[in-house]
Amino acid sequence: GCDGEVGQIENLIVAQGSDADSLDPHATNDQPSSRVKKQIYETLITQDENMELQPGLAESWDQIDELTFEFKLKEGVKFHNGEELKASDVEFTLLRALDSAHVGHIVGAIDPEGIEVVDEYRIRISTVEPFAPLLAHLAHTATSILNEKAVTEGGEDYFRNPVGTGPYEFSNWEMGNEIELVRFEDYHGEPAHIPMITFRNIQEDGNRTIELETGEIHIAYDILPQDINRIESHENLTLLRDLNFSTVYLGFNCEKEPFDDVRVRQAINYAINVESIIDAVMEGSGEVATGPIGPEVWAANMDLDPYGYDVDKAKELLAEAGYEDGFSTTLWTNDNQLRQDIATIVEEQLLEVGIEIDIEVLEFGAYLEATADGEHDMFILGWVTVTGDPDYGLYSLFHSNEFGEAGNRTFYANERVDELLDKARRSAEPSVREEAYMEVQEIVREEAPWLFLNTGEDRTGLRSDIRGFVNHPAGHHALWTVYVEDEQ
Amino acid sequence: MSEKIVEVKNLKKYFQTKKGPLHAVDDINFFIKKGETLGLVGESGCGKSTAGRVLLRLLPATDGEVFFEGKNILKLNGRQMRKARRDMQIIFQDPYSSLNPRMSVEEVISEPLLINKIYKNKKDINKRVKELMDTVGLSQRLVNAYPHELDGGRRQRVGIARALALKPKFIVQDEPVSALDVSIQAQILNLMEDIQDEMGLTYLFISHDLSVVKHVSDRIAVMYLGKIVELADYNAIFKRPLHPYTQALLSAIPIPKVDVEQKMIILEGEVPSPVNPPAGCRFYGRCRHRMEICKDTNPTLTEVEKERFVSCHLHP
Amino acid sequence: MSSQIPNKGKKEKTKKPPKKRGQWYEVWKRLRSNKAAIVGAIIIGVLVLTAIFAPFIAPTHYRTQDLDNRQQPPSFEHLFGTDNFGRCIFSRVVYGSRISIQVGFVAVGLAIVVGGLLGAISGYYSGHVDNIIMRLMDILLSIPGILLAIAIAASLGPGLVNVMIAVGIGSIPRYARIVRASVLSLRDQEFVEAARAVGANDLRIILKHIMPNCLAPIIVQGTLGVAEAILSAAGLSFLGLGIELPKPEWGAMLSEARHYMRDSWHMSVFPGLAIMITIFGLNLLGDGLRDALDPRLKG
Amino acid sequence: MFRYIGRRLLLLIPVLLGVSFIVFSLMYIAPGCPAAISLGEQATSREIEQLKEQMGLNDPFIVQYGRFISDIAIHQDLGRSYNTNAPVVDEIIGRFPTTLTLAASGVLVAVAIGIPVGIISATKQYSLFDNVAMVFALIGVSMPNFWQGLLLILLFAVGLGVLPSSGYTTPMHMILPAITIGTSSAAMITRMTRSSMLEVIKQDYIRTARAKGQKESVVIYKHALKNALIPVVTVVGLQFGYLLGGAVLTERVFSINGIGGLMIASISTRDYPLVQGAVLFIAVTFCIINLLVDILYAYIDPRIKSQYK
Amino acid sequence: MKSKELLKIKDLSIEYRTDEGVIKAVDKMSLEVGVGETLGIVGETGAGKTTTALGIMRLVPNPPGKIAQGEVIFRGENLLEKTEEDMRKIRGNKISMIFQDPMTSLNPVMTTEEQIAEVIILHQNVGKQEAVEKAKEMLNTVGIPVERGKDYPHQFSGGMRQRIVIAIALACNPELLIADEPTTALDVTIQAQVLKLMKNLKEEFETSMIMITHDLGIVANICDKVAIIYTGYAVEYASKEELYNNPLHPYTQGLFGSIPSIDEDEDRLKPIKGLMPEPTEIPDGCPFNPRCPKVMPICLKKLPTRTEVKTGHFVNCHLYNGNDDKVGGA
Ligand SMILES: Nc1ncnc2c1ncn2[C@@H]1O[C@H](COP(=O)(O)OP(=O)(O)OP(=O)(O)O)[C@@H](O)[C@H]1O
Ligand SMILES: Nc1ncnc2c1ncn2[C@@H]1O[C@H](COP(=O)(O)OP(=O)(O)OP(=O)(O)O)[C@@H](O)[C@H]1O
Ligand SMILES: [Mg+2]
Ligand SMILES: [Mg+2]
Repeated sequence: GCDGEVGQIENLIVAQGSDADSLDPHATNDQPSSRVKKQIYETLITQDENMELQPGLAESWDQIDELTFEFKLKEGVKFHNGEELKASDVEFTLLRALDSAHVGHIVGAIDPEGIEVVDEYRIRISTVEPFAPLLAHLAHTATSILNEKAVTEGGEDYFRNPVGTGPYEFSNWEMGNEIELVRFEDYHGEPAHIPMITFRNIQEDGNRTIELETGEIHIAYDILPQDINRIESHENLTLLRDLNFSTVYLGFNCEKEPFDDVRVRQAINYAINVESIIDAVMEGSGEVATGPIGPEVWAANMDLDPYGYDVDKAKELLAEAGYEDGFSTTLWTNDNQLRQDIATIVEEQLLEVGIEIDIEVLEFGAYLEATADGEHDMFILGWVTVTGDPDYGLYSLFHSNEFGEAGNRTFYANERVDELLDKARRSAEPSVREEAYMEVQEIVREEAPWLFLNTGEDRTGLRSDIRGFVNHPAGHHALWTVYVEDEQ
Repeated sequence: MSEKIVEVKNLKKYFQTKKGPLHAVDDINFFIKKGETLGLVGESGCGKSTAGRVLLRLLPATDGEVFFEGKNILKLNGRQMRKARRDMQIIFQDPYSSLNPRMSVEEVISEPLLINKIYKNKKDINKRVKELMDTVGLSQRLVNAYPHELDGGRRQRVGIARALALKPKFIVQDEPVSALDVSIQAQILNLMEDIQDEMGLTYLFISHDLSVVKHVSDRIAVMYLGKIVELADYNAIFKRPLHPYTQALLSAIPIPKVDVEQKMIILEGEVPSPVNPPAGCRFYGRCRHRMEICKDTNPTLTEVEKERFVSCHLHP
Repeated sequence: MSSQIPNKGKKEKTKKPPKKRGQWYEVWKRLRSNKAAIVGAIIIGVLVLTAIFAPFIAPTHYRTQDLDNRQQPPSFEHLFGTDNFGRCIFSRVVYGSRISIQVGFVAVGLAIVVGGLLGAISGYYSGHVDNIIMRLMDILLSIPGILLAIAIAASLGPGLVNVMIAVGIGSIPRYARIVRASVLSLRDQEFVEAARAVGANDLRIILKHIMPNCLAPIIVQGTLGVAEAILSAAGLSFLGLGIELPKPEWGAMLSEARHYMRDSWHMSVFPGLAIMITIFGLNLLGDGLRDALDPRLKG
Repeated sequence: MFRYIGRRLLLLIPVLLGVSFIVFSLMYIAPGCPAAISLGEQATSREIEQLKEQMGLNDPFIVQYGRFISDIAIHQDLGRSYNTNAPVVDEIIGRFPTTLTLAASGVLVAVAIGIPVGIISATKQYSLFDNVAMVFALIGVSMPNFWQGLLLILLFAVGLGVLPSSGYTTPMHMILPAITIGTSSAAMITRMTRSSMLEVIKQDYIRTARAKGQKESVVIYKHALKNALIPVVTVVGLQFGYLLGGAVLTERVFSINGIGGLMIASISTRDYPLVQGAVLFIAVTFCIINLLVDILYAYIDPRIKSQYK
Repeated sequence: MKSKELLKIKDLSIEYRTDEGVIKAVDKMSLEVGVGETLGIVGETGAGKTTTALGIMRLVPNPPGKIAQGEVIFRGENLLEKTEEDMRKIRGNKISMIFQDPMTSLNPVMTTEEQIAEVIILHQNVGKQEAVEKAKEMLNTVGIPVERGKDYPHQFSGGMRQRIVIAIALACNPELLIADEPTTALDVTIQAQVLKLMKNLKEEFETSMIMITHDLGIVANICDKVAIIYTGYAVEYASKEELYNNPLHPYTQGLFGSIPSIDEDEDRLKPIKGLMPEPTEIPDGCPFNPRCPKVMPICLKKLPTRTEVKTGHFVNCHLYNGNDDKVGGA
């Protein structure tokens, strides 16, 4: 059958490459945690896999004025501890989130004074200044609604006694190893199919594939590109591949010679055969990025021309910039296999145009610190537009207020870009925003503070009898819709 | 002949051990006359080697004085001491560990010359090394040999050559022959005697082998557990030992003759530990003549006859 | 003293003194008669030669890529096949010998110099100095070597030099202990006293009399230590701490190859074998040296 | 004996202080700020500053270290992880048994192989068995653990499909990792047992035993083995410690979530309390194992027993 | 010959094959020990004394050692032809041995009474309990307090350990006791204790004995007959009185000349010149020829044979071979 009857398995085993750090939405903002939290908690608003906003715990919402939204909560929603969801919980949650170092930025636009409980089921939320992406931010797992009583009772240990309103409730956590969730029987929506979920931590990427093959697990997240063929050709397995919100880029330090010259940056964009990188490093997965945000993000500019691989053009540009004999520089990356592989190829290809690169691999911590301080020449990083809204993907990265740690590690500054980003952020009008973002993307593409590499892809391996699973571009996938197809 | 070249006064050496201070040498007094050989005998662990080493300041003394040609060498500073060392040398028991396995015969013998900068050029040093090798009866072809290629007797000769290199006046011989076979032992003993006669050397000859000591010494000191119990002319000691320990020691040596009937005095028990030794006479526990007084009062070394010292309550 | 009687049993005594052949000659003689050690020495010899002549042996540079010919199985063109960048694995393994040798010897060299010095001071002067140094060593020893190396490498950041330092520091205590023990046993040897008796000062005694005699255990431990260092470094590389792209460190090659193991066995097998054979050779040589340096230990 | 154990445990304190100081310093001088790492690539400087203040990272080194030490001394608490906010002790307790099991199984494998093979090799010196065993022992030492682990997975999990490849949920899961981690130690123990046995067989008291008319097998197993095991016990003890550390690689290969992985992860996220906790835990374990070995020693060797007062 | 023959060694040769070459540690050795007799074997380091003893016990380590030829006839039976099984019944029971170094010849991890009891259990049909009782008796016999039976070897001094070794050797009341330099490692006063004990026990147990030593004093003290050996080769063999009063072989004479006398004054010792040859480079002919003051041309060529110069006094020397050249290699 296929219309949602209870699956035949008792326990859905899902493997990912790392254990959750914390199940307190305000304590961390890492993907493995979010994937678990997604099953436990709910947000006021949700985004479906097409990134359309859908009602979540809020049945409906209205924009009261430029700064304020009013949300009407669904009634009769129960937390896992039996409490009922009230507007006060929402207020509590948002205030707590604002205080959190980890997720503060997601709700940062909200004015703490401007949260107003209208009645038990109605709440108003205001921002300090007009902030168009607010609704998208409220769909982020970091704004999952908590129960005040549970949080207070949980105290310092709340992170391992999470209480939400979601379809699964927390059952057990063997730290570092696995987390067990069980179906929440009082769930306000359609109950989950499978009674129990176990998130297993299998660090070695290749091992997740092996475990999937040997039938030890049902779902494996983040399948290695190298294993794509293996799973796709396996008779009992299915591979789901979908583009996601991530973009991988090679940034130039635009304040430093020679990258302060736009021609040099463009030249490098021409000098690199991005397609060959995608082929060699990612086994062809994902897509060549033509601009700073990928097609899944709202208002992505799909008309941008890819630079393409053109060594002659690159040489020409370099010559114009006065580097006909090339130059030596460094390329930084952290100890991430993908980025290292990219660096390896970039190094080799840039030799063609006379640019000699020293690759420096830094440890993640050191890497973040050094790139924030602007010590680097070139570096490789990625960005995930978690909210699916271009503000998240463009503002931090290209606004000159956001130098360094804040996200703009290329130290790229362009007044027009700043102006457009500010405008789009403030405007409530989607078309105005869209237009602004389109222009930003054009400028950025032209001025090339990045070597645009690729848009990422989520690869989830499933046993073939698993149904109802869809990749969510933000990377945290819903599991309550999953069931097992009957063998008939 | 009666000039004292070495005089030891109240010399003490205690080692700090986990169990307490180990009285290796406990207040000994003696002197050595120029040109003579003083034999120092005693059983294993009684402190003979320690005495020899402290005397040469190879080990720091705990207390006491050592006069060499009138100077208290324990008070000399580094430079003076280095100078004094030229006159006082030592030959060791173990022909294996006393030579650096990584140094050739030539290197060993020339080391003292180099350190003390006796000669300016290499040729002179080589000449002197050859000379020394001749003196001790080492074939020239061995100059480049390493210790492991030599047998015990030859090694001991190398050790002797090293000791002679600086033309010392006084040599401490710490059991120089006890590791050697009898036939080789005799060769070395003869050699040392010849050298002594030739160079007018003074020896302190340490050994546990009484027959050897008797053969080489003019006077003999008998040690027991860090103390000298008897000291006298060799003849006197052998003909008429006074201390009960000396008596037992002498009687215990098997005599290689078939026609003499030997009466061994068998001591009970074994040498007690030198850590925190008893207050009284050190020999108390094994003595055949022990008396009440011996238990708590340590006898002192007294001259009971001319040049005859005994430390025993039987001979007050 | 020699016999006057002509003796045909023994050869005529030579007039000229024979060549100076120290203990090392004996050691060499013993080593030579040990087949396993010779095999080890040959392996290490070949390795060293490979490292020296890498550019002449390797058909391509270790970084030369050919993205169209990725993961090719072994062939005449590429004896060990190619990797995921189409680089010739044979060339990379050949160049990799340079890194392994460097890492092994530098790390152990560092450990020997520092550890040896500490051990010598500790052993020679005993007392408080000894106590402080040895307690320090205890502290270092109470963290398992690889973990210490990880901690050090992580705090210094990835890179081969840091790996060398990390691995080196981790094995300092071992050499300190060995040297200290040797010094302690040598300090009271009579030849040391003899040197003092002829007026040698501390410096001379340590350098001329004690150190040369500590050499044997250090050499043995050092040889085996190089093996361990290479393994540790490979381990660190495997964990991502030794990386210096695009240098062909064997451990890093293995680490990268693990994602391709199932399709392209050659990517992991050859660097794996390279490590194995190197360690094998060092162990054979180390064991042989131990037997040769201390014949008493020989079975 | 008890006084001896007491004294040894007391001596642990300065060692652990030293260890914690070294680790703390290492972490402190390491570039990269825990707050920034914890917040990830997409954090803002305001957030980082806020978190730094919250975590007390703006205090001078001595203050931070002092706080850490006083927390242990006063609250008997290792603090909470920067990353997860879980008590460090809980994080460790969650993973430590796994690592300990892994190391112990490794030692078991090593001893089960190493000692018998070593004995046989020694008693049949230069025989075919001896030669083959020694070559295998050498291969065991020479093969990088992680590579061996990967090969075992390929063979037994992928190829034959008889054993699981990752995680630790059932004892079956421990088989491959234990073999992986145990073989190099097995090799070490084999060689050690063999050479120790050969050494002992040459001793005078073995000759005495033979001169009594004792059977060769009794001479070997009664007289020689116990003496030969003395140095082997030290090696086994050391190997245990070494395996605790070496588990890092094996854990990685088999995706076992043990303390090694935790330590590496916490080092790279600069989770100071967790690193400290993990290292201290391992150091304590290591020291306790050493103590146990020393006690075991005394059991085997009466000469040593008399020194423990 | 005082009495019946207990042990007869005939032309015994033992070799060690080493990297440096073949060492003939024992070379055509012939000796006899009568019942109740004590034979002293005297020789310098490396002469082959220990090897001879091990040869009798058939305990020569193999490899590298090997008994090349000869016979060891004990009570009329050639031990070299016995099975290992039979040999084990003899060791520790009929023939036992005391080794040179008391510090190392006891198992450090077994209590003393266990070690004594072990040999009793092996050769006497008794249970463990009884064996331990007997072991205690033995301890008593050698003068060690019985309650110390539970102690380990390291808790005893050298002299006491040697007594424990003696207790083990005598526990089964052997017919022949081989003592390999039992007192060399001991101090003179302790040596005297041990020698006295051995003498007494020998009489009490009526044991024949081979006393290996390099000390002519000990031989004079305890032995009936003496064999002087040089480079694995018995150069002179006679009753003690005969040998001491009338040493014939130049080596024997040299030995006597080398030891300082305790009761007489001599100015100079008369040592043997030269050194022991390397064990792998034993000269042709008489091995002593390079050092012999009376060397003759024949000595360089021929190994002298055993000649009975007087009843019971055998010498291997060309001086006493008469002009009989034929006996050379017989
Ligand atoms: N460096 C040292 N530390 C501690 N104790 C020592 C040291 N050197 C010697 N002793 C102890 O001092 C005592 C005397 O030793 P010494 O070597 O002087 O004796 P000895 O008479 O020369 O003995 P032997 O005949 O064995 O050479 C012994 O108990 C010995 O254990
Ligand atoms: N296990 C062995 N391997 C090789 N050579 C040996 C071995 N044992 C003894 N030898 C050699 O055999 C010869 C005789 O040795 P043996 O031990 O019998 O002499 P010894 O007379 O007992 O000497 P010592 O007085 O030193 O005890 C010596 O040259 C010795 O080096
Ligand atoms: Mg001494
Ligand atoms: Mg012997």
